[in-house]
Amino acid sequence: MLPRTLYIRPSDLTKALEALEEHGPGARVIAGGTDLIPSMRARTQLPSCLVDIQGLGLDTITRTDGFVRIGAACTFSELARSGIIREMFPVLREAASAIGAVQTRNLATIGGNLSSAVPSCDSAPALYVLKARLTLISLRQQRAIPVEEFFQGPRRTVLAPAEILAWIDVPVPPDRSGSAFLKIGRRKALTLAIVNAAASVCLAKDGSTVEDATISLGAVAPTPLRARKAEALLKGCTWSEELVKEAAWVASGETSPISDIRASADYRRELCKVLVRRALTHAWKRALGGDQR
Amino acid sequence: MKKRGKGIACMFYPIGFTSYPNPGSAFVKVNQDGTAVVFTGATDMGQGSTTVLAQIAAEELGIRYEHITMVTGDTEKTPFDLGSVASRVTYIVGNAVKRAAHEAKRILLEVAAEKLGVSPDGLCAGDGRIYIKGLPERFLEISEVARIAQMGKGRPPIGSGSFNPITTFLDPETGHGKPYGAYVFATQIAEVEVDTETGVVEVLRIAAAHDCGKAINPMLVEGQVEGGISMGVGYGLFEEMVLDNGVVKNPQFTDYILPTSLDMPEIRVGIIERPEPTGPFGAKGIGEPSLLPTAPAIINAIYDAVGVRIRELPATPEKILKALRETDQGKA
Amino acid sequence: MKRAIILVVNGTEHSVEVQPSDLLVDVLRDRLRLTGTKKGCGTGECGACTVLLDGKPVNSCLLLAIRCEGRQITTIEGLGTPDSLHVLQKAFIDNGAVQCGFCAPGMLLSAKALLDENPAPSEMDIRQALAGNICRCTGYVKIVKAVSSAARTMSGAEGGGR
Amino acid sequence: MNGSAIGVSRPRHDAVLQVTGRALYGDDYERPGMLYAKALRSRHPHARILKVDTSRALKLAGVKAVITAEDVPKNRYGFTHLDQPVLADDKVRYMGDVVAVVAATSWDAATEALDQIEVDYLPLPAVFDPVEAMKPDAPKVHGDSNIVSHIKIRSGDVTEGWRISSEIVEDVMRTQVVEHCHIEPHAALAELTDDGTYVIWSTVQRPFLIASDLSRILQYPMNKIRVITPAIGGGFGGKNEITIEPYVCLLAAKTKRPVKMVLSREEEFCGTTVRHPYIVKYRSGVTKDGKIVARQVEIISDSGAYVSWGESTLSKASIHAAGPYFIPHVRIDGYLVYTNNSIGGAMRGFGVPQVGFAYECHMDNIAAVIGMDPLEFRYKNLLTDNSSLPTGQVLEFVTLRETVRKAVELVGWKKEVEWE
Repeated sequence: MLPRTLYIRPSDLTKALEALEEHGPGARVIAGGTDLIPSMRARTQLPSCLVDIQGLGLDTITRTDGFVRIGAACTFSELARSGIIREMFPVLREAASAIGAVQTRNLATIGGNLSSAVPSCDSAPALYVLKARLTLISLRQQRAIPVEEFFQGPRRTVLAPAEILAWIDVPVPPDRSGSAFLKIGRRKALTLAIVNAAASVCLAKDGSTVEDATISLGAVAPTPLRARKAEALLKGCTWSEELVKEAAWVASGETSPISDIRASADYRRELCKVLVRRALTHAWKRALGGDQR
Repeated sequence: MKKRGKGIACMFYPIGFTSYPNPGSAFVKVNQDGTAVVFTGATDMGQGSTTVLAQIAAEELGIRYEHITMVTGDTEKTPFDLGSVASRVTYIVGNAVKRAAHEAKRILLEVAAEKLGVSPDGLCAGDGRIYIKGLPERFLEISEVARIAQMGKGRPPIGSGSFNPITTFLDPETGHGKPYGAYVFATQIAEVEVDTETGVVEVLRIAAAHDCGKAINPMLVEGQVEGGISMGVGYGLFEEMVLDNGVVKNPQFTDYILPTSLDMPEIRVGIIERPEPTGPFGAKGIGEPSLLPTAPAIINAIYDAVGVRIRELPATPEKILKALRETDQGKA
Repeated sequence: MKRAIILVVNGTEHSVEVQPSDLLVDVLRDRLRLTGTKKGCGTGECGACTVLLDGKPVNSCLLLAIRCEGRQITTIEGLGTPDSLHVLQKAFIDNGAVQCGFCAPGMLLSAKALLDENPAPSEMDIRQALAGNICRCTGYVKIVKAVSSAARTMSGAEGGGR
Repeated sequence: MNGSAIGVSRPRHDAVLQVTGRALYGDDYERPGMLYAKALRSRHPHARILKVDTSRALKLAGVKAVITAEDVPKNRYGFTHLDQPVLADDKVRYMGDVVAVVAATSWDAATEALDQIEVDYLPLPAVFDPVEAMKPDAPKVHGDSNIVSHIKIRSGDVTEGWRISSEIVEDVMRTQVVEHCHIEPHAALAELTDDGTYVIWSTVQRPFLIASDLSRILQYPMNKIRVITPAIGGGFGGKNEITIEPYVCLLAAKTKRPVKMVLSREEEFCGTTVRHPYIVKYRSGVTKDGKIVARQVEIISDSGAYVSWGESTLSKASIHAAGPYFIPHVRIDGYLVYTNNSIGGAMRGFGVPQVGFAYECHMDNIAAVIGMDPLEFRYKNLLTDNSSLPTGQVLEFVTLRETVRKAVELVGWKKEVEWE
């Protein structure tokens, strides 16, 4: 028993954009619907019109020179199953597999996950550490932005009315780099993150100096965040357990978690330290492993 | 670091309502082809009681299980039953069904006795036949006996039965009395692994040894135990309906956490059978008791693993980690 | 604004008039009278309403019926009938994998999708595949056992599964 | 005997129907001309109802009837205490109280009509903590005291017990509010037949209780009330009492059409019974050789807004609070307390899971204090054949020790155990 709404299934992206434009701010894009439908049921979202972006060619994963383009309507099942993702971005595969359960992953899309902009969004930390760029398209313009500029707050993004998140470009990571995603929820599946974390490590040729590191955390701030101070701490230093532990402490200090029904702010901060350390360590092992990014 | 521990919990649990009379009743009719219908008010909400009651009727009548039809859960078509509560159906309604079946069988035995030239007490029913005790080759098919009883002798083989455990109310000042007819017992041992950095608990294994008098249907008994354990895992680790000034804060499965298939441990069930003299074929019950020892066994295993005692359920990772930190500080 | 659509359910085409806001679960249950698909939560968190969409398990309470036009929908009624049970259904019965039975239709369809993709799943594969189907009765032990046993039956007797 | 039906793992009698989706549960039933009912629940945890105006709702398209407390012939029910209204009249006492129920030609119309029912409330001070509620100056949920019952069990003399103890160990434990979460929500369908019989299909564990309660609530003879239980999607005590059946009956009578009602998952959480949260205090005395000689227990059970099964639950909890151990000196006090929280009802274990958690954790604490292995400590104190309980009941056959040995056989224990 959902609130009544119009439904449009455009035949191509331009028609979808036109439909959004025509129906004004009440129009909403629907992809997987796993977030939108419960919101409509709860009457927290009352779209006047749904514009379906499935079947517009936005559900492919293609490898191009230097990056991989992931369509926003790509489901998490497709991501988890994709050979390209498995081979090149295990961190993204881990995040995709951590979402909901099989049924959810068969419907939910990466674009939808990002656009819903809940702080516990599992795909964002992985995309942060992969330095992904999002392409947003409206009838007037097409713009590409770094993923971390996308979020503005809980359930708020930079998407303008009548603008669609169309695809995500993920650069191919450099050699000697690795990344990993970890999540702690309240059970092993079908759960929202209490904290999720992703990290990537790129080692110098000597195999022990950290050339670059990125750390991202979710559910500990109004939006997913980059722990830049912790990253800076790691850069140029020789890898050691002590260093990683310190970076994890620093990263935890960069968060601003809230206490809610799922966990207290204190617990979330504690988990940040553990998850960042573990994610960094895992990423480092992958970086050492060479081709296993 | 991950640390492992084992915890034990024992329990005893009564079968049937506390003090109040809680009768069950049943009607049985044997058709002239030797099939039978059992009418009882007991309702099966998933626990398998109707199947168990059919087995009891089949055994008592000596009729094949497949030839028993159960009519249940209709207040107009069936005699009174107090309900599928208090782990009482196998014990109480089982006895009622057994008594009703016994009464119907008595008619069959009397009719068969005349044909076989022995006294009814010298006869047995089993495998769809009525035969002379110790001389199974001298028998009559129940279908034949039922036909003769009904159409020849004009005595339809029917029976009714009821059962109510003998109980008393408690003295209001001392609490003394006999509130229950029968008791069951159990012990569970849980083995857990606790992540000392996150407080996350993984239940690795649970052994569940349950006395149910006699397992009329071992597969269903195991199912009750396994299901009870999943509810116990939820009770111990996950589930909590949060009320804030009377408002439920988590009225959805999003934030009311039930165990999924990935959260359940390996379960090893052991059934202890020491027949209860007042139970049907020695059976008692299993429904509720199965969940009882699980949560404390897990909490005790957490204590064994990391030395912290959780006094408020559920034992969330957050509570465990907090307790761990307090213990560490206590040591420092 | 009602619209006539064709839904292909268990291989049969059904013409139904739907509102865009009508959920697949309600259309299946109320309009097509396929009540084997159950409603447990309405928010995609119990899995009782699981159906297969082009062979993949999805929560039909999260799916607008209008979006399913032209796609293959399989409900529990399409898995097997009392006279001709699917191997999984037989295994669920024999292994005592069903208690109250309310989660069984969704559980069976998730299991079917798993075995279609992975005929020899490990216990962990099975538990992963069923994690979106909550069962409050069984503790999952006998369900996992049933799926595992069905997988063995199906691989042992080629064509035994349907 | 060959072919015995006992001890055989038969599949469920209805398993074929269940696995093929043919088993019909509550919401799977429908009758021609059927209406759909939705309930309006309280907006306050505690408030006086000044006025209920249903006139605007009744004017909506599709709405066929609205019932309020005035429509209920006998507006109180309960097993030990007739304290619960079918529809709230003088007051609402928790957020789940139902004020009105609408029957309409569709779920949508019934849901929309709820917004059009105007209820004037006078909010009253509320109490949510059972310990606070026990105090004399706490807001009263019913009458002039929130303490509904005090259950006492006395055996031996605990003062003597403390005297002969070498160690005394104390613990306070708390348990949480738990919902049954049967995956099938409550569903009921009522039809008033031409011969004046109410036929009610309802997913309940106790059809005869529903019939007798309906008979009293509707003031209608039991031979004209037929309750049928379809396939039931789990109960666990949550489908133990009357809930929505009076609504569908009253609406069926008012509209002369069959009426169906199904609770949403949110209503299952907010408007049905839960497992009582307990605060349990334990005090036990042990001798040097590890024998428990005395145990004192205090239980505070939060009944919520009504008693429901609270008193019988507390009684069962109290009877079992000493645990499966032979203890000569026992004193147990259980208190059932009204609050403006959700109603505690029957749930699998009926009070014993709460005390079971507490006494078994308490046992481990005592074992730690006296430096004994928790298993050996239990084994030493377990009830055996012909042990007597604090109630004086003697248990002839006790298999506790067998269960301990069996559990150890299945997964082992921390150390080798030598059985006595």
